[in-house]
Amino acid sequence: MAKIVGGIGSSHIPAIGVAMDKGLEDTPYWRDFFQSYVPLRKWFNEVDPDILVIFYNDHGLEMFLDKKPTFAVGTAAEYENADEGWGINPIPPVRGETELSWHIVNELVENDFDPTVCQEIKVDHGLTVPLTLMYPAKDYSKVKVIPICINCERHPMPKLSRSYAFGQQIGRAIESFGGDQKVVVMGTGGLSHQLDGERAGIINTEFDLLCMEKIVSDPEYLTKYSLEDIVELAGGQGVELNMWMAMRGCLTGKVTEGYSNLVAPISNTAAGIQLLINE
Amino acid sequence: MAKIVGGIGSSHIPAIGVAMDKGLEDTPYWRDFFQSYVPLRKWFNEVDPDILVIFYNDHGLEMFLDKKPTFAVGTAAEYENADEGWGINPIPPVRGETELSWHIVNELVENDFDPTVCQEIKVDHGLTVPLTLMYPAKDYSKVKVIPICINCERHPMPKLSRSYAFGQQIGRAIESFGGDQKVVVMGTGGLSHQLDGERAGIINTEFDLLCMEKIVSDPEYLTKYSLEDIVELAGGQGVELNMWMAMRGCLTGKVTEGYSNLVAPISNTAAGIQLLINE
Amino acid sequence: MTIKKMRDIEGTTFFDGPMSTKGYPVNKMFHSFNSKDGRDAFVADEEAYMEKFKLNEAQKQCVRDRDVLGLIREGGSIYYLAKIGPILGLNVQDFGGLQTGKTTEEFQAYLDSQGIGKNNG
Amino acid sequence: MTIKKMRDIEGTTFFDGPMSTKGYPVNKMFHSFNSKDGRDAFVADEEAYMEKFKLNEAQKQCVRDRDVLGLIREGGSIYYLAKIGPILGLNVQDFGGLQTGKTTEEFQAYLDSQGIGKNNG
Ligand SMILES: [Fe+3]
Ligand SMILES: [Fe+3]
Repeated sequence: MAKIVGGIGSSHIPAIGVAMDKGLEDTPYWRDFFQSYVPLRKWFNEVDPDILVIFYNDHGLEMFLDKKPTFAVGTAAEYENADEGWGINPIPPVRGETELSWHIVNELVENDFDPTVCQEIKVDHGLTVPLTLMYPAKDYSKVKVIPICINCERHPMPKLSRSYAFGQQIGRAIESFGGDQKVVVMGTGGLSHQLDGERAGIINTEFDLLCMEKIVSDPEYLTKYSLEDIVELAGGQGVELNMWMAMRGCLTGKVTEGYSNLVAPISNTAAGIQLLINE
Repeated sequence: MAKIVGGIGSSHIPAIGVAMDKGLEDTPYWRDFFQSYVPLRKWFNEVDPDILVIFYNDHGLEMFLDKKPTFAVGTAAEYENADEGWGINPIPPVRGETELSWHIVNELVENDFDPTVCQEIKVDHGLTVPLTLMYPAKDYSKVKVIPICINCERHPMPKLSRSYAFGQQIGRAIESFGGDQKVVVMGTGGLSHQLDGERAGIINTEFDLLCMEKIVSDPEYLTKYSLEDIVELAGGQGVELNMWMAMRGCLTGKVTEGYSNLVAPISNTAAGIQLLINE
Repeated sequence: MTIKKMRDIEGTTFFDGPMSTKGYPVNKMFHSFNSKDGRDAFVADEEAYMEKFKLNEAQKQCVRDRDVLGLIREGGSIYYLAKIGPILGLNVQDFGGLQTGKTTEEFQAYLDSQGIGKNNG
Repeated sequence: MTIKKMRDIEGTTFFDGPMSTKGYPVNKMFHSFNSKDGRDAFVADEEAYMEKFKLNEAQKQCVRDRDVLGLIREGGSIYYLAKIGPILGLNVQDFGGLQTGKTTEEFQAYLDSQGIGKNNG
């Protein structure tokens, strides 16, 4: 059976992509952030996963308001990135994994989730930045990626409890898939930040640290927060915590922390970096 | 509070639109079918609803496989119809109802449904044919329409139990909406038919009559059927029963049958026509 | 691999995930027949149009042969592939006949044999 | 009408359904800035481009004034409207300053004051 060996929490902001494009990793502003990926990548390279499931949100490349899914699951054999207007260079196409994707979709629908199923979508920086952080040389042609998109742009958004349950169902689906594939799941985005309004710029590292602690030991605890609570505590875009909850939901075994750091400010955000081992 | 006064089950096949375009309503082939709408329209005109919620499936106009929702809810102020290649004349734009639509979406997401939310979509014959059957003179400019689309084209599709629960949640949302709007819900499509394969042409009027009986008195009974059962019993496209289940789910009061008929063959289908009064 | 296999029902192909992966190019082409431009371009040069949508050779041959059952086997969904009907002057009864080895009249007679409710007709 | 009202949080506008209805034209315009063609067309003739997307007068005036808070009030979502940033040479710290009445340097200092984890920097 396929095995989920671990989960990674990571920021996905465009500025990271730009910094990598420009080779700024070792500048004072970026050094501590990129240093945090050294232990993550060491583990990741040793695992050398066959399949990478990436929970992300689409910031306006593919999932526009005309037809906006709450949850979308990619089932394509390949995904393209594209110009988003931010000045990040689009990355080469990402390989998909159709078989496991369809298995996940089947299990989701069988268990009363209502995903939008995507056979042809472009993936935005929410996915490409974390992918590139794992493969800085962009040598990701071997790994198969399953993009799973969660609405974080327009209320109503899925509750933390729903994203967690969504992840749990996906985890069960993966673990019931025949074969001996090694799977890593990524929850991307966050943590505390607010881009808009007179309150722009708030960061709440105390709350972020609480989230990173609870996500290891007691993720259910976090489902007590409504998204309005999250906005109040962690800023308007703090709702990207939903992707971390879905990632954590996938880890159905005994979960321990392999690495953890919080670096702020990275652009307008507190960037959480976390490795969860699933046994 | 808004009040759901009744539900209507109706076919939505393109051939009906073509027959109306060509004025064939009183020909031997069509007479019994169109006669069945006389009592329906009498009731409908007396009710003169403010809002019409139409459960339909999209047969390949807007919801293509590239990004295919399990459930999609329209929240736009207007919807256009368009050429689908079937030779039906596109109908003039349909008015939407943004406020109640958003209220429905809020309540769905709050209660662990995962709809795709549509602020700009084209609606296909699955919606326009039933609408035109209610307004044969196309004088529907006064009514506000909420399109709700269910995947009936590609497996996995929502189970009958899920579509029924989806309808129930929408019914509760509508009935909790402030105002004194009269609402009618329509479940469209079906009943038994199969368009593809060596088994094309099967119709099962016995099963259709059972469905139409149970949908009045005991809709839960029908949730015992898997979609594979439905395909076996009612043909590959018999799964459009999902829209009838969602419609029935909306009716949270005491439900009685106002009218019922089954006419076959209409094109390749058995056409169910049913009025359910909700008190 | 353990993707759920749908029930075996004679003469019936479930259009499920794997079929939808297989048939994506051909369904995308049929989907383009929503627009008059798409229909006209297909009529003008079928081969070039199929190439544009990257149909595989088996799918192309089924289109050339107007082989409906073959198209379904190659991942075509009836919802999209039926959009070729109006281009070829075929309705869903013609499609029914083509798939069941009947003439259109025989297929219509089969439908009629299952009829109900046409008392005033 | 009884659409759920989101919690009152000072300086924060929830981009919810009614806001998304109000802001649809302006967000659709910003969304078009994904493509170079869209960005170039906007730069070439802002007024014509806004008209094409049917912005209302209030929305147009906010665009003319580069009034970010105004755009949010008129239904703009930060996710889409930020795409005007690179066109105008503004990054998200500039946006932060514009919205909070700070210079970009002051806004950056505010961010820095909440910093953590930059020990090797
Ligand atoms: Fe983000
Ligand atoms: Fe249909």
